[in-house]
Amino acid sequence: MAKVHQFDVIVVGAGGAGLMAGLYASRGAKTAVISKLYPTRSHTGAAQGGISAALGNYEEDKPEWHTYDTVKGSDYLGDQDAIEFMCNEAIEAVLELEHMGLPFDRTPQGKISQRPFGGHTNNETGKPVRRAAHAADRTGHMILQTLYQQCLKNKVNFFDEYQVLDFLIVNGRAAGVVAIELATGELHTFHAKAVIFATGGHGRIFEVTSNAYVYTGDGAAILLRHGLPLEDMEFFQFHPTGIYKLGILITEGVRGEGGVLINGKGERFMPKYAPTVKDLASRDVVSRAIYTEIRAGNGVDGKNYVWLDARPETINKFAALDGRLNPDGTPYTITGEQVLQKLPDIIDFCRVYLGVDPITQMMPIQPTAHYTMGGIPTNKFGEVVIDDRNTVFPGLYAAGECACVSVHGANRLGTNSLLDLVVFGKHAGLKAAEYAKNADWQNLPGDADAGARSALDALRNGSGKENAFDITVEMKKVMFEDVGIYRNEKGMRAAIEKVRELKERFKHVRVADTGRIFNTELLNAWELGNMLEIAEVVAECALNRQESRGGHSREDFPERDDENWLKHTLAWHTGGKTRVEYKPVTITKYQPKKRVY
Amino acid sequence: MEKAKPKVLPLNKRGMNFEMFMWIITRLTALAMYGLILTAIVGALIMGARNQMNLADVLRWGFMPNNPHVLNTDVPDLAPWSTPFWRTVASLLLLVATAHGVHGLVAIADDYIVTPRGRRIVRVLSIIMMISMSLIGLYVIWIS
Amino acid sequence: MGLTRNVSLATALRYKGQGPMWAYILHRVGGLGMATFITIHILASFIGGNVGGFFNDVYQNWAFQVFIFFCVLFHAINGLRITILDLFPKLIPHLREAIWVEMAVFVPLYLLTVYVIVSTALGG
Amino acid sequence: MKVTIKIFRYNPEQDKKFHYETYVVENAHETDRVLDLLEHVKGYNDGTLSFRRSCAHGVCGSDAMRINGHNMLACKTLVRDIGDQITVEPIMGLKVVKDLIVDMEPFFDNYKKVLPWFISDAPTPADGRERLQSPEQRARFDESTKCILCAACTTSCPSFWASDDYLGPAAFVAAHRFVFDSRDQAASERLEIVAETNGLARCHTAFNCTMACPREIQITQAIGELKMATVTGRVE
Ligand SMILES: Cc1cc2nc3c(=O)[nH]c(=O)nc-3n(C[C@H](O)[C@H](O)[C@H](O)COP(=O)(O)OP(=O)(O)OC[C@H]3O[C@@H](n4cnc5c(N)ncnc54)[C@H](O)[C@@H]3O)c2cc1C
Ligand code: HEM
Ligand code: SF4
Ligand code: F3S
Ligand code: FES
Repeated sequence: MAKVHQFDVIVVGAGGAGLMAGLYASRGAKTAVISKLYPTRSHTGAAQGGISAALGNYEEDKPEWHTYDTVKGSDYLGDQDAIEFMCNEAIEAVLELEHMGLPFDRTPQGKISQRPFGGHTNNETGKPVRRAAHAADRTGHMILQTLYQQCLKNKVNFFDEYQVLDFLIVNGRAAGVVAIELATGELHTFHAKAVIFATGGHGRIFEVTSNAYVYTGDGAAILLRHGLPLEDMEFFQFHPTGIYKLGILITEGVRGEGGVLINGKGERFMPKYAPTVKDLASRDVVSRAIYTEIRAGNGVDGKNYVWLDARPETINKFAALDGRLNPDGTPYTITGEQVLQKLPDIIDFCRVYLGVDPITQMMPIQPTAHYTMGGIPTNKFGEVVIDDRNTVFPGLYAAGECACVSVHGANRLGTNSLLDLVVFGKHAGLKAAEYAKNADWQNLPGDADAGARSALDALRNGSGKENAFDITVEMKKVMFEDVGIYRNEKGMRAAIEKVRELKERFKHVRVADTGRIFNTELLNAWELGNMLEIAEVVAECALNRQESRGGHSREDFPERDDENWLKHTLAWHTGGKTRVEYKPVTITKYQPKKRVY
Repeated sequence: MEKAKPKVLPLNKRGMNFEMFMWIITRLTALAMYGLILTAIVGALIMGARNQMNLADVLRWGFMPNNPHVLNTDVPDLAPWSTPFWRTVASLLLLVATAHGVHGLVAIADDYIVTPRGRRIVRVLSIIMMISMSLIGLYVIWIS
Repeated sequence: MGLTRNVSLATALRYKGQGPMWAYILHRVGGLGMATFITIHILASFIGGNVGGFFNDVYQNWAFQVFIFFCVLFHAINGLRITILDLFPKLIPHLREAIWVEMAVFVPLYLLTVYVIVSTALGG
Repeated sequence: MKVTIKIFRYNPEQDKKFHYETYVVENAHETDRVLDLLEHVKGYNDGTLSFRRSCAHGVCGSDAMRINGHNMLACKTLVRDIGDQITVEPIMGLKVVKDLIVDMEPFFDNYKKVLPWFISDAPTPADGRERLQSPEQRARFDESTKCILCAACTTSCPSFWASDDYLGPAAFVAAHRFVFDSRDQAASERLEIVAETNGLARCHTAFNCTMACPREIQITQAIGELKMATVTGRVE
């Protein structure tokens, strides 16, 4: 018999969203945070750029501008009430982080320093505005550390290295989760009144990704299996500049400083695709351009990468050609030392992983799968909703990258994700604690952990004909190629076929490790099961949406189609079949118009 | 503006304890030993040891310019070494080096003996050792 | 469950620490060596007689001298380096360079010492 | 290229003692990370091989291990830099649970001892805005905010090998982060904790920590500053 624990609120995941939820929930209810990693290992720690809020510490800025930028960035698919809510809460959220001790960088006056970021503008002049509050180039790291520290201070209960395998529903309400303790292989049942999922994204279904190994979509897949829908799964953000093959992120800042993209023929190609802003076009546009070049055979050596050139002489040459000027009107030039000073981390990554010194050599880059816009549908209080009328599932909450509020719509603006974590993490925590105060305990069945147990047993008892590692590799490859940056019907149909075939083959997997202690092979196989499930839904939703919008670009439907497709997708996956329905987009102030930067 | 943090924490609020006190004492005694040893060697040279340089002798003068030590060396005239000044130099060096050395042994023991009981024993033993070594040394310096 | 902490002396010495780690080990050896020597020496000369005589013979042995001079020289020079860096933590990033400087002082001095000791021993 | 990788293996459910297993990875590339090789071995040679990993680019701190005798992150160490004969062992001084996985609890317990969270009784500014801090004050503790708690430092420290009661460099770095933050007011409580018998005095500047730190934090300097703070009381 598994061990049983009882908490009012259970938070699954200890990234920025989970910790924030845990912190707030624990103020009003007995709370535990369960995470398959030590909390400080969560992927929030990888975020570099910053967290947006209209603090106006350098120049005038307003939450309304932030709201409009986000709506526009989302290609009008974001729900405007939620976006407005988030952007209004942003200032308080960032200040609260500062009050918790987060070491933001400072302005000369001692205030929180802010930097410009793609898509964030002064709505009156159209010029970039400094909105991203930052702590060097490790803002996410500092948020993660600070929140974890606050949780320790407030004595939040942690179950570190416990992987949640199943969600328990009794009488149509959340009743807890089942998790495996990695160190012993024992199953634990967590009986709870409210459950908050904050398990992060699923970028690992793609071959080249900036995401962590643990981004396998566990939370989303678990709920999907229980007959709950996922929202907007076709929208996935590809960041244009990832290190070739490794996918490690190279920030937009490189191009901001004047770096340019060069194809295999040695030509600068962005002017073809974005004549005015060129290399500084938005993420989806640049990713598409790179991929078009590669498909046209203009990749370097016929391979699927191009160059990012940040050598001072190149920067200066093109800056002169473009007539780029400094603020004081003199021509823009840069030296090697200045590049080093402005981009230390990127240079470190390149030196470590490529053995390339960006000051004297070009960097091989290719678009990398970066951010999950879709996910578990919630309202702006983090409550999970399960249909087009936004019916709330009692006791179930979600926040962070695994959730879809939706504030990012079809394309997320940089720095809005960290904001999303703290704002909606907090509200999910508050709501869950409030709910737990009034809700009754649901009686757990005696065999609460049967589902988790049988899922693992299946992996232990497969015929052993198939190797899980092969399946993983094939899935990632087909998803990246056919459900990646450019999508078309033929490719996606083939991908769906392939994923279904892989799912069949997956049934024959048998893990070699029969042990209980840290059986990582078993859990990796279980995660593969989740990824296959998610991959299929992603591919089917993508095939279903016959338009191009934000991160979703169809070659066969290259235009945005507001008439037919200004709506969210809800996808259910039961009995091996995906069913799609739609949910209207909430539009308050801003009517959709063409998106030009 | 918020309350400024004190620039210097008061003595009882800065974590100063036996270990940290001895930590700084170890460094200060190290410097003191350098000073005393140089004094002793320079003194020996002034007092005519120039021609009888011998490595072992330098050590003897350096670390313990007491009578028996000097007796074993080729210094022409022993008398100057018996002055209170040189006896004091020798005594200081003795006390400083003993404190330094004995605490060094305690520091090493602290790495391996971690139970509070074990540590108490080590400290008691070290105090006994320090006092007895110092007394023996002083006896040798001043009496013989 | 689990294996012990897995740090035998052999494992510890296999760790690829560099100059600073070896300086730490040798400093400890030197300190211990001197402390043991001085303790025995004082006790022996206090007791005197046969025992004292025996230890005196040991001191005369050139191999012992090579060892104890190492302890003294290394500990003293390295100790000065430690003291300076500890009192001025801003210098600690240059710790490895400091060890090179220290070596530049220690090695010639010690080689000279060994030469003198050995040639005295051989020359009678 | 061909890479030979020798891995420390220990399965607590079968073995009394650890042993080493050697694998040959045929199609390795010189830009492969050691982590990639481990994944390869796990995927194709022996699925039971266990190790921790997550971010794969040196920012989460999961995969500190001894590679060719030196503590490093497997995801930040490339074949190109260490050659084609590779030995991988778990970090030292923590109990080995399975293969390359060690019991991290004592490490995190030590971290938690130094009150690693912001403490200040001063009311937040009346307008609800941020506490002010000059860029210089912020820069004072910048280095020590970089720590990812990977334990490479603590488990490379001879004092920690001697006994794991030693607080260890990572905990000192955490203390340093707050002691020198102009906004924090608990410097004396923290200094009292790090100065205890198993604390600062047991650091003998062996420097292994600084050289192992994948975030290139000047750990020994941070420790030195804490030591001097206990002696002089200066915490600026
Ligand atoms: C390289 C990179 C740079 C980025 N830069 C920025 C930026 O500059 N600005 C910005 O706003 N956003 C940025 N992002 C995006 C942002 O960092 C992430 O979207 C965000 O951190 C996700 O946080 P989270 O709390 O939802 O998930 P995570 O922080 O990943 O946490 C997931 C948690 O869930 C746990 N978990 C998962 N599955 C299970 C399970 N089955 N059982 C138990 N626990 C489980 C994990 O252990 C982990 O603790 C970046 C992302 C990347 C990859
Ligand atoms: C000029 C002479 C000397 C100098 C500069 C010196 C310096 C130092 C310093 C700085 C330390 C601290 C090391 C640390 O904490 O890491 C130390 C430790 C020590 N010293 Fe000395 N010392 C000198 C002479 C002596 C003598 C004469 C003895 C023997 C009696 C001695 C025995 C020790 C011991 C046993 C330690 C502890 C070693 C350890 O913790 O690893 N030292 N010395
Ligand atoms: S100080 Fe460096 S080595 Fe130590 S835990 Fe932190 S990041 Fe790792
Ligand atoms: S290795 Fe250890 S001894 Fe000090 S300098 Fe680092 S903590
Ligand atoms: S896997 Fe994250 S640090 Fe290596």
